[in-house]
Amino acid sequence: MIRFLRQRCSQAVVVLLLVSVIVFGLLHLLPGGPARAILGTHATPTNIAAFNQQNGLNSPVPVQYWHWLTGVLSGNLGFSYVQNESVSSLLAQRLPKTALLAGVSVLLAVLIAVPVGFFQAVRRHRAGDYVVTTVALVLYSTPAFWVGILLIDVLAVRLRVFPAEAPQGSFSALISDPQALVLPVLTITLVTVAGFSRYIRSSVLDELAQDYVRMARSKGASRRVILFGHVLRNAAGPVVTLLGLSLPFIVSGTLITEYVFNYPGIGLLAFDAATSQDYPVILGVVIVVGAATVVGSLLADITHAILDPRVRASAGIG
Amino acid sequence: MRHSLRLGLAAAAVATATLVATACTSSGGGTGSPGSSATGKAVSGGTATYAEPPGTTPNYIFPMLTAAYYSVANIEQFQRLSFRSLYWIGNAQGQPVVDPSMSLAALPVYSKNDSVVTITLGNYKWSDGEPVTTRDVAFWINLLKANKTSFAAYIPGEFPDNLKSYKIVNAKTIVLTLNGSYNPTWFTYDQLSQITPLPTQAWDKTSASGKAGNYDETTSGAKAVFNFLTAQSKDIATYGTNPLWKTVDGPWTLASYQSGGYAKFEANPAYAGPTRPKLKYFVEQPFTSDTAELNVLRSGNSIDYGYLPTQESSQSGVLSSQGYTTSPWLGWGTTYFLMNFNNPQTGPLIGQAYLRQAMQSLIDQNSFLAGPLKGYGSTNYGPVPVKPSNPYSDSYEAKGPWPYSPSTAVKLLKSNGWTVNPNGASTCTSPGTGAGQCGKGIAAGTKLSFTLAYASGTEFVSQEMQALKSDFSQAGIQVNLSSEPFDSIISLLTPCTSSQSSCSWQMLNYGGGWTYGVDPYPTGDQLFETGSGSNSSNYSSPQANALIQATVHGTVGLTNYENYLAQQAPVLWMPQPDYQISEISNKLQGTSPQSPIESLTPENWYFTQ
Amino acid sequence: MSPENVASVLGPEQSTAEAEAEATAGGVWLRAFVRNRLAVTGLVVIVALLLLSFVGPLFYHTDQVHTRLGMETLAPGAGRPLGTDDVGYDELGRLMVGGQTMLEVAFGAAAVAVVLGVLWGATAGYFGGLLDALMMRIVDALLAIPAILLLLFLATVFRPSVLMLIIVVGVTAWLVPARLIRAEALSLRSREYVLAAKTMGVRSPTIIFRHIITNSLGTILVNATLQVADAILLVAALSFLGLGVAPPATNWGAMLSDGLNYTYSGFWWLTYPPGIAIVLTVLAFNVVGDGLRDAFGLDTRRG
Amino acid sequence: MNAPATRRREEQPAAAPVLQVSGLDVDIRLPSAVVHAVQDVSLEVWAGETVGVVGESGCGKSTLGLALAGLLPPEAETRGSIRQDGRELVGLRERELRGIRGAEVGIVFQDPMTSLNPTKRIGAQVGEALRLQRGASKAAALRAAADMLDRVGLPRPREQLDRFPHELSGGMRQRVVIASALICEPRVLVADEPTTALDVTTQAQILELFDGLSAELGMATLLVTHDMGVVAGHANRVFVMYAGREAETGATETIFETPRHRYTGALLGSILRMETPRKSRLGTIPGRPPDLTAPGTGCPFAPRCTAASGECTSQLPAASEEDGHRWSCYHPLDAQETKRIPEAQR
Repeated sequence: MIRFLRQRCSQAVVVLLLVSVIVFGLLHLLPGGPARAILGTHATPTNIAAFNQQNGLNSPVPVQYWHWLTGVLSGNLGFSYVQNESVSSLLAQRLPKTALLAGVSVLLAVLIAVPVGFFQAVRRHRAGDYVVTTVALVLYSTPAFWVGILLIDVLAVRLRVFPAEAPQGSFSALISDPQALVLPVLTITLVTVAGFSRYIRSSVLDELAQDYVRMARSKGASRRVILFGHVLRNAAGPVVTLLGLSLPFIVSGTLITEYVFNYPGIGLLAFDAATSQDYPVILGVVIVVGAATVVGSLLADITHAILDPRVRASAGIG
Repeated sequence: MRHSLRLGLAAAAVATATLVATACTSSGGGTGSPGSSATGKAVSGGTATYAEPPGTTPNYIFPMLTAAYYSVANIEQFQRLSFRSLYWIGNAQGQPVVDPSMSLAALPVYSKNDSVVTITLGNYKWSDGEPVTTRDVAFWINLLKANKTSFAAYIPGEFPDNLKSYKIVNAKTIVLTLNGSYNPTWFTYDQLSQITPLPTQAWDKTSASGKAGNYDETTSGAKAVFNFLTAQSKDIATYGTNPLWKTVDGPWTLASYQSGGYAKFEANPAYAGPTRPKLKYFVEQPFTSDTAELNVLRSGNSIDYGYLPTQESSQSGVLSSQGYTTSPWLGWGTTYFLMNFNNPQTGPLIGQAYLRQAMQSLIDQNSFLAGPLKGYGSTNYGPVPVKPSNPYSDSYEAKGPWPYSPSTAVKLLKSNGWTVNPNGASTCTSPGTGAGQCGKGIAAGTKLSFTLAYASGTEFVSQEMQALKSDFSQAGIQVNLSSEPFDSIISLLTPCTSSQSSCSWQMLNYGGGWTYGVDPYPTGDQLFETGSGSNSSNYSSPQANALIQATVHGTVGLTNYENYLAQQAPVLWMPQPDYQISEISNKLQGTSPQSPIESLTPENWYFTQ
Repeated sequence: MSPENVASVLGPEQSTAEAEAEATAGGVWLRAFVRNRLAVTGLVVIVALLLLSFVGPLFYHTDQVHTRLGMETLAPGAGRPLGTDDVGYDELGRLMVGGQTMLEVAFGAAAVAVVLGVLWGATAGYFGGLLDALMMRIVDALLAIPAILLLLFLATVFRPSVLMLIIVVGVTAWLVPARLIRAEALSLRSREYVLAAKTMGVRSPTIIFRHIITNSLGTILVNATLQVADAILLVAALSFLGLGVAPPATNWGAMLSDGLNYTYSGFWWLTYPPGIAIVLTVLAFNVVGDGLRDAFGLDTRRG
Repeated sequence: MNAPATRRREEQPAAAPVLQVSGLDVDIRLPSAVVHAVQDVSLEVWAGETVGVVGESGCGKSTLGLALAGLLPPEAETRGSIRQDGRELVGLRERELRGIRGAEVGIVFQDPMTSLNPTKRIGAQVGEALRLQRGASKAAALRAAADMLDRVGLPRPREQLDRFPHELSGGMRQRVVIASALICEPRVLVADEPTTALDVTTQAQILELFDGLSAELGMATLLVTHDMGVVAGHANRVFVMYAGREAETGATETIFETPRHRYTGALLGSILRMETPRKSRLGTIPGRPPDLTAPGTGCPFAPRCTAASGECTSQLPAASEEDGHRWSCYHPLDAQETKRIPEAQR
């Protein structure tokens, strides 16, 4: 296990470094380079030249990278001239809100998708499976923003059950108004459940086809014992891995949902930043989400290893 | 999405969207002003929530702001709630004129052939109990003199460059000596209205822990104070708590603020103006999109003062049954889009007045008004709009010299050496500079084809541009559209010469025009004078320059200037959309009139039972 | 029931018999696919949408160049089966034009993604070792960045056009195929015929193309199908965020989000046709992809 | 744990077989076709006796094993009769079958690598049947598991309880599988290719273990295999299956010395071509087993049989019987032909 952890963690560090290289590369991809990114679109060529001089942007690229990286590691993600605030402070305000939205949605998605996926697998190729599969596929195929707007149209405007907008203001205002979280959470959950349940269905089907399931049956285990005593834990491994890997997709869904519901999280931050060409913010979000994903998949792998002793044993895979 | 940005001059001048007239013919503030039909008893207290349209969120509190932050959202709808300027634009009839009762000072007195100005302050107080004095005016002037290039509204040659000296006569009277004679209207409206007295006793310092002094009296001290206040203003997270921003002379104090533009104001009990706030709180809430705002409006009552996206204006009836009143808000400005006179390929074409006039004749303003704008706007054929009602516009602009007429356009082209090729590209078949020929710099075979980049995100702008492309094809003028985010469009807006790569754009429409906020007296000295900072299309006409100078230095009216520019079409005039179609809760009263310079005065608002 | 499911139910014996029976008939996967009614329906839907978009305009002529203000947002009626849009274009004609853009971008992006991913994955998996580790860490790093963020960034740097969308979406979507093909290549490279080719001195690129890629065709085809579906959703999301193609060009995503501006005005013909077109297309490609995967007998959890 | 087993044994009249199968048909419905996997099979196994079921891949022998253990998939349709100690198993509901599986009928599968749940500890897996069938406590189940692991010859059984399957070698795992199948001391044990995945030495050890246990517990053991060598050493009787049907059955010596069915002969003959008989696979008989979805009317082996005549392809041969030796063939092998099968194989 120790060896596994060491190996997996060093892998994660390499990936994180590569993420930083990519972000740094993006910074340099911009017309006008990092100076334009940092000073904003209103910067004149003179401003840019002065900035480059001042910040050593005329030095060799590796040196620049090192400076930038040490800056990022010490929490300096730059300043947003558009928002008039440092990127790290913006992220600090917005990140908890997105974490809440995505966290609740994903938790809910898992809580729904696991039984649904199990149900589908057990009822494979019967009416119940077909109905659920169809619903899941249709949801999966519908653009998230449309799902959100249809929900608003029906539940907020016509029936007036839930507010059409996420709570504004501080984080505490957010959690003090759980009603207003319902629709955004529901949107992400619906879109996510669709993908998750399909995956869990296959995952459980794969497990059900395993010899050990037949072996358990041969010992007189009931379906319940087989599902919960045997299959659950084995199917959980891939599901946990899926969770780790789907973080970026969930962030994408969250971005759209935040836009639809006017939810002040990092997705909205990134969107505003993109439309106002506020590059320090976009790149800040990219690096934070990237890091979160890497850490997320690391945690997922560790959890997988805890669930599945084989993984622990075969450290050094892939 | 309306972008009520007013960008200043320094980097990329230009202002934008909004304004004016309404299709509705009612007087003043449009239809059904809620204030006029009070339905219940006024109560004090409560929180009124105002919806900020996308892209109009405040994020800068120090009133002496740089170009990047220079916007209606920051000035008129944020800073002015707490920090009042010497002269308040917008009277009780919703006209863009000074309202002395709301101003910190009485109307100035001009003497010595309009070269000396005497200003007398009224009895206003800071929230810490100190009176607002001429020292506070001098504080602003000192800061500005030392840091003028950092102030977005600064124009070389204008204030404070045109100020020779000032003299504090007493706590209430200050005398400004100018470097020449100026049109008093212009000077009051376009120069003095920018002066915002600042609390010397609280802000004249160089560090948060330092004591306030008289640092501003030296240039280096003034720079240090400016840098300190600017740095504080960049610490957005402390807006709600920083004691600096709690010393206000306006009716509202910022109580809390979230990045992204959420602002909560608390009534300032010490406000000494004509109307004290009845509401306890005033909240500005940002929205990502028009749809998001409408969703909220449709689904409940959390917005007291919102707006209807133009394309959904048919929802007015439904909202009215939900307890909202529709009230078009007319802004003071003009709408147009730009053609680049210095573009190496198309500059010579744009330089020809007949071609600009032909294009102006192809803009079907009435269709645009009836279609994309759903009637919420008015035709606009020149730099000075007809609406809201104002003392400056001329009847010539009411119909304009170039109303929609494809046949006029075709005639203009044919009579100037072009072979018109409808649905294709017309070609120049008679080059040369003589009468009836294409004109200077236009070779035989030149085709009429332009690229037009417009700001994405506003439904009616996108509709107008698609229709315009279609209409232009009737005279064989090809327009290739591309839509880009607002900010990337305005980043191109800077005067350029044909050799610069930044001059590669041919036509640009950021979806607005000019809001007369900095310059409520609409002289055009910033827009159409050769070389002026916001003359982004690089228009240059000696005759226009002369007409503009006459409005600034003389006492001549605006008529000659505005009519000449309407006729010349240095930009393509577009119908003027209303600033917004406000939807105001029937419970919220006192909201009329809506300010022509788009400021908010929630101190006049109150809830009824 | 798919063959591998039969196999799992029956254990080794019958599945062998079954598989052998099928093998004798030839065209194993084609037969299995055709037997999957859902997948065939999906294929029919795709063909129908392609015909609608690319062949439809030949029979149903509409003016998609000149706007008709005054004729905007008209409800469906005689001569305009789906009404008109917000500048007076015929909505059905618009649906065809938008479908062309959407499908071009989706197919193009899927092609870019698959080609890039296959080359990358096959190379990494075939050579293995340090090169593989490095190449796959790069994939991991890129996967950690949400595609939509990357797209938001790229879309502000490059102007939106069909080609730009193809490249940008393709460039963010190649990671999954890269991973899949790499896994295939890892297992294929130790096969006897690959080893034999190696000892005979066949050059690596040749082996990668002839053996690794050829033998991964099933995986590639399945993934390409799913890539098309994902690209459509991504383009729709981008259009919603205002980063689609410029008018008068359009795509279903842009039409849908334009229509959503009129949600409360009740102009259903502006949202449902493009919306349903998107859902149907994505659904069809997913179903076909699943069908192919079953037909090829691939691991259900991959791709 | 011995008490209930002993009681059961006393109740059974020694004169009756533990397992009695008669006229068993198993059809498996696929969307495209019906596989007639087992057709008209009858056989008996007595307490302490081991019957070897042999045949090529696809001959239905594993399906037979699954049918006996009540583990057929829902797609399968069973007709005929399977009696265990006189109780009819065909037609029982899933719930009732559950009480028999593991308790009365144990099964050991081919691959010990996959037959164990990778995420459960050995002790829990071995003791599972006891907990399910007898409601034993966790501790009691673990104790019994350790005993059973000891009996199947796993070294240091107590230490193994907390280990995971991947920590064990293949042979050890198969012992674990056997232990978990036998923990309730079932009356019938179906061993489906129990040694195929193991190396030769381990194979021998495991098979000896079976011999010992079936005698010790008085089980009726069905040893399903394709390996004639395995059958030769470890089965009392042999049941040769072809295309889902009985081809020939009888005492092991009889089958090996005087096989009558030509398929049996071919099976025995095929061994000699292999250098190491124990590793022999049956795929070396020319031709292919028939398609079980469309059985013909004649002898299923006819297409591959060198002696096939017209009647072979038109009608199923009736069974002939002689001292418990039964075969279905129109042209049974005679003594001359039998002699050509080398002595080493008999």
